[in-house]
Amino acid sequence: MATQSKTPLKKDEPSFERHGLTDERLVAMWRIMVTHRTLESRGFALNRQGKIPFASAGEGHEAVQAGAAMAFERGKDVLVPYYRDVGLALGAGLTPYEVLLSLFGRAEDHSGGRQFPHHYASRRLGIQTISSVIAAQLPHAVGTAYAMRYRGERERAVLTTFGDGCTSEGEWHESLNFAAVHRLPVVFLCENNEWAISTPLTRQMAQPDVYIRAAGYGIDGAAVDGMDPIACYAAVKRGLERARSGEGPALVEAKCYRFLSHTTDDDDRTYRSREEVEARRKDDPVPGFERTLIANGVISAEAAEALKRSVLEEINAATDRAESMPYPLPQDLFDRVYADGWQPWRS
Amino acid sequence: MAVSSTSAASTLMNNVEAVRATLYEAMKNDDRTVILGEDVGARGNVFLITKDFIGEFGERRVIDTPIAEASIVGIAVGMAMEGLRPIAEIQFADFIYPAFNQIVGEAAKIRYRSNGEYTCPLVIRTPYGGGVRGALSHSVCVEALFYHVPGLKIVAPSFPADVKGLLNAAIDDPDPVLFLEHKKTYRLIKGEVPDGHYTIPLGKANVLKQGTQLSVVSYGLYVHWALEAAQNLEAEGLSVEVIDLRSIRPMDKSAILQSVEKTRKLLIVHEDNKFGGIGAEISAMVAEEALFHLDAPIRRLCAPDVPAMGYALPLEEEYMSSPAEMAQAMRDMVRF
Amino acid sequence: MAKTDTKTASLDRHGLSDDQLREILRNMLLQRQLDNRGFQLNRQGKVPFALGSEGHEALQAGAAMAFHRGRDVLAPYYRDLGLAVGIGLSPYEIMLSIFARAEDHNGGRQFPNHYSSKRAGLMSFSSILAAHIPHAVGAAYALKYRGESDRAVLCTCGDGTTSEGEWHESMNFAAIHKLPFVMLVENNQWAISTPLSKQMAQPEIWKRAAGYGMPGRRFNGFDPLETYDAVNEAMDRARSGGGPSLIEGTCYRYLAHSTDDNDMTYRTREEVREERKNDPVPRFEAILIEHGVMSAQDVEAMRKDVLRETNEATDAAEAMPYPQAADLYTHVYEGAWQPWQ
Amino acid sequence: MATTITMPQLGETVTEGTVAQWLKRVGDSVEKYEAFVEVSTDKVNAEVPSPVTGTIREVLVKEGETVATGTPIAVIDEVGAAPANAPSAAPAAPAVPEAPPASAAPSAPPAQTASSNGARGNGAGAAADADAVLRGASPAVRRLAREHHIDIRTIRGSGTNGRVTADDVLTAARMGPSAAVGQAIASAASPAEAAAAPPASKAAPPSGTSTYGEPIPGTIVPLNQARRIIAERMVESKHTAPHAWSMVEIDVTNVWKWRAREKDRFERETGYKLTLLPFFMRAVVESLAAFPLMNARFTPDGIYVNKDVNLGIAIGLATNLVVPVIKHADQLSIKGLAIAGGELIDKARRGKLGVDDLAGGTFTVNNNGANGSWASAPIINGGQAGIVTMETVVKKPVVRDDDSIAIRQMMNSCLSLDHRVVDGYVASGFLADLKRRLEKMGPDGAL
Repeated sequence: MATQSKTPLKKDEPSFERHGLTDERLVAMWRIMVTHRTLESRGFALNRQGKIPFASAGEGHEAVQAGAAMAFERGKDVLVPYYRDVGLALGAGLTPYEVLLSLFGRAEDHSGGRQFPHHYASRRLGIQTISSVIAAQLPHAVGTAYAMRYRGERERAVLTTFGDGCTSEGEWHESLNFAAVHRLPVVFLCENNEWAISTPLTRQMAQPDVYIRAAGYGIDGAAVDGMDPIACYAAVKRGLERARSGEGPALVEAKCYRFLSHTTDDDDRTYRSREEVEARRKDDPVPGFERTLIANGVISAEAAEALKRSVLEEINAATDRAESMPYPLPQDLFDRVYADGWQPWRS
Repeated sequence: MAVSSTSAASTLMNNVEAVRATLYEAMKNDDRTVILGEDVGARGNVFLITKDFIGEFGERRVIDTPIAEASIVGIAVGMAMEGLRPIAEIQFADFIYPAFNQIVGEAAKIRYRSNGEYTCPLVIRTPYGGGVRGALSHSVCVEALFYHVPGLKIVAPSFPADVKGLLNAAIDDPDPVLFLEHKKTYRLIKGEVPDGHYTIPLGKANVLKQGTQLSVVSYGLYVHWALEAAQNLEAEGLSVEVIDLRSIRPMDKSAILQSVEKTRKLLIVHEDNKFGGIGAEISAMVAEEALFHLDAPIRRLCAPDVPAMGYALPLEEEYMSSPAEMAQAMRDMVRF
Repeated sequence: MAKTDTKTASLDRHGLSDDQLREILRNMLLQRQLDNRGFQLNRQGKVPFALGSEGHEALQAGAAMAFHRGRDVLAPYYRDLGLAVGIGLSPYEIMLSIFARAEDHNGGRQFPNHYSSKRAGLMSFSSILAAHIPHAVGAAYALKYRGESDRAVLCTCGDGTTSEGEWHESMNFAAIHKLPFVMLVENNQWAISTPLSKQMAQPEIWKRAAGYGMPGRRFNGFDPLETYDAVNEAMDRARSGGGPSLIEGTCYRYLAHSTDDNDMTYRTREEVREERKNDPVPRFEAILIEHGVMSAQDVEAMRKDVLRETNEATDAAEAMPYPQAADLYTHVYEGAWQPWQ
Repeated sequence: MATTITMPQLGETVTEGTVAQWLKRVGDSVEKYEAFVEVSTDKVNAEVPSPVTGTIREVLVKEGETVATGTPIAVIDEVGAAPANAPSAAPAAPAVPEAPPASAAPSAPPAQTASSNGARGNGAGAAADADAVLRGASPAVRRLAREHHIDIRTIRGSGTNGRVTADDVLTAARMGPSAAVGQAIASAASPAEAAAAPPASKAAPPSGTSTYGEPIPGTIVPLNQARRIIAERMVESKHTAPHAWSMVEIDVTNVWKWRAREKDRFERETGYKLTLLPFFMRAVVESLAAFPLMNARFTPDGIYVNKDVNLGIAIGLATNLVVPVIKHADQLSIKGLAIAGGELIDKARRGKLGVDDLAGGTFTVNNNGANGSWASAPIINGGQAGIVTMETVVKKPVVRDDDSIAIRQMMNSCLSLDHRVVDGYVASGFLADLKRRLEKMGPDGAL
């Protein structure tokens, strides 16, 4: 029952099968990657400047997230991400300014400055609120998919993401199994970056491929090169289309790599070598895809430079603006515990 | 008690039938309502509460889940966030622990962490409590594990009419509600239940019996036993007031204080064990708010501080209180 | 659901002696008799609750034969009466559990069939599905950690339990650490009222083994000898450092889930009657007679002896005292237990 | 022997069962473990196997009938019962195995010791808490005492081990002066009964509430013994002694000054407060000497004039009143009267009054002034000729003999007399004498 659509994992040259993507969309996809990358380093920079207490990092995830985002249909699909999905959030419509509001924990932030950075939520964009608890979002994604199916909203599907470490959680298993039993419209996208904070994949599971577990649940499973945005786009698109057409859930595994430490609070030198990281930097998707686009005449070198500059300017402006915004007020602490006031005692 | 009752007529039922009738009404009236849990389908739940539901409402709305409590609640949370009105069932409260994170860490925080952008109108029903030879894994009280949690509401009715009114209120409620049903009262307790739709607001206690010499606060099965004990004490000329909390969070502070300020003595009776139990919060609240009305130390008659009641009858009996034990505690308090 | 042709049943003894074959049959007969006794005592109002394992006899008797007493560890679930008896618990001990007497291993605290016996190497477990599997994996880790290479952990569960997160977490951990652990799934098609089709989207649990990177095997749980072979192979691999296995034995739950359950509310008499045709007990009797391991009279005598033993165990256990109220307070912690110090 | 079969509890929460079908009829024989009846509940349908081998003697429940678990449904005559089966022969409570002798133990001492080790937070546990608390008054008692200006130590508790309850405080606050006289009657009329009264009131009704506690509308407040005696004596005195009443206004300005000058030193020296009472008592005993018929009592044989002057003082307590008596009051100075009175009042408040303290009164003084009363009509202590009160002291403009107007401290004094003993002539003479004596006292002199 489980069909493994194995996309060849080419490490030398990113593939250039467009999968129907126009030049504009290819450039838009790359812009997401550049914006993602710039915001990542901005988060770290602000932390090192002592301006924000914390930032998590998604460098190395740009390709998979930009690709998945292109397959995500804004206004229809629902995204249930995890905390490393800056690129996906941007691709789903979140602005750099909103990302920075989250980093600065300002009152204007979607969570009113309550949540950790990168824990976005936007009803408008269909991005569901998440916690930092690994795998806790997966049952929500499945429940959401059930609601769509229940209401017969055929054109909608749920895209949910997680890291390789998440696959060891009981809720991961329970969620895939339930989604499989009910053939729900949900795509489980594993951003396998080989590291769960300091735990390497080899200590996470006894065999290296997440996607082959799909067979045990009787659902579609596929692995793709997570450094190739087009391949990721194709795999996620296929999954979402199958889901929308009632063929049930899919498990897509994108093999990428986490270039930075887990967060600004983490120092990866304590558990992995510089050599390993440098070796993997060769596959860095951001310059890689830039080369591909230029090589294939999708964009000129000059236009690429201009795009990068404009992104930087946009983010600089967004940073200043977000930083100038006020914090939430102390009394905001008491808002929205319940719909009707928060006191446990009734009189 | 019955708010917005649309009918004067009533029907005699036990608590199982009251839950069943209310769920049925909810399923009938709102197709956003779905029920999910272990064996809620063909079996109609292990207590037959959802008997025949699957036939009438279909498998899409009456979902037999795999045995995976974390995802039963977690999936219901997702449904609620996306506009359904799920009623999740944990087959026995004893099985709720795998779902602890989904209830405490997720459901109770959805509204808060999204700053109101997402909400989680969800009911989690679960049978709890002992006196049914349920041993270590079919008789626990879990309320104290959850009543510490802001964002969550907890209801524990004791009478069929309250079951209906409060379950309706819980289903209408915009926030997650943990709805506790005492197994022992399921078929033991029968009562008239008003026909038609009505709700009882969460956080309103019910003074079951007026009295002047002692206030007894309880909930669940023990409400019935405390009432029986208090009524028997009338013959001894003792006047004991009995309050059924009905909901544990929010809790009816004024009902408790009014009673205590009248009787000047407070006895809290609950089946859950004493240390860190609901009674601890009530004691603290009364000490804070009404210390200078107290004419005797507050007393809690609760289960001993052991992990659970044993399966063998003597172990269960020793763990549980009895109406006689309650009566003696009441005598001691009144005469103090 | 294992279909087997009773007529031309072959006898692949997998190296088992006649005595061992007879022991397997006796275990099967004993399990069925004790099972029925539990239900009977409940219907007589003498015990509040009993669980049935009819249909699991072959699987459990065969698995028990592969268990090395005094060395291996068993982490069973509540439907493993036959396994418990097979690894050395006496019918009397079973009855003490059913009657919840003070002499019971758990001092009458636990539900019936929730055994525990250090002597037999049987780990204590609760009624919470899958909660015991991490424990079993932890035990296996301890065995490996101490380099006790001749020991392994046999852990059992039903098909429903495979949906629990703890099941997944445990399998994954056991695989990562190549632990001496055997996950034996007694797939009886029913989790109380939930059929396998609502438990998982594809019906073969053993297929999940690949996802964890461990060997998997499926076998006919109505055939005690095939069961023995599968469990023995997996246990040997575990003991010899070959790591964990996921093996799935197919059988069927003939009785309701428990004395509290009425299975006619969710499955048909016809289905049960159909499955009864494959009842492993008469089937194995027939095989042993057919291949001259026992005569029909021998089997009859064995059945009588089993009934006698069961009756004696029942009366003896019933005559034992309950625990005392004071026992409620023991073994909460080591030493004093008051929360206030 | 016969075995009664009861409806088994087929399921954790099941409370009743329906006999679906009898598989055996009366007279049929049945094997142990052979099914003989089919029972259905809302949880399960099950065939019930016989606990014994025998024949069905009786069928107690008809098919289709629903009975509570534990209800006998059939009787089986057992044949050749094996001893081991004996325990199971008696009717079994549902879901409860027969308790063989040894298993009766759960209800035996170990259980008690276990549950009374405080673990339950009741029984001995709470008793221990109580002991600790009894050393002090409860928060409610403290609050009420503060609100009513009452010294808790002066109240006799009606609670466990004499604990002062909130009701006790409210009672003390509510005690009217007239009750004092009633109690005085109780005490003085018959020493034995009188002495019995206070202890009786100590032994409060089992409910622990004071008889004087907040009355619940529509309920009867039960009588305690003190109350009953007071009631009897009141009626008796009113019926047997025709009461007459008279009042004088007394200028106590000088006495007041005198007292004011002496009271600190007096308290320092004696430890007792110096009130107006001893001055008044001194004046009373002097007037009694001048009017001996006021120190007498009516008997069928004639009027007996007492030899001694034993002055009773009405003292109000929380739950009752007592009237201790100063013997030979006529032989005591103001200081002596102050000390003797102080001792008795102290004893009364500590509940230490003995029979002798309460016996032998010949005349009674009642200090109503403390409660702000301006005039009162006390009931005579049976067996005496009269009772005189001190009302409250108030400053008033007074026209002096020289027609000058001055602000003086004035006090009314009321007298009730037994008209069988004396007439108004004597009584008014007595009052006038009392007035003159008091007004002569002070502002200087030795106590």
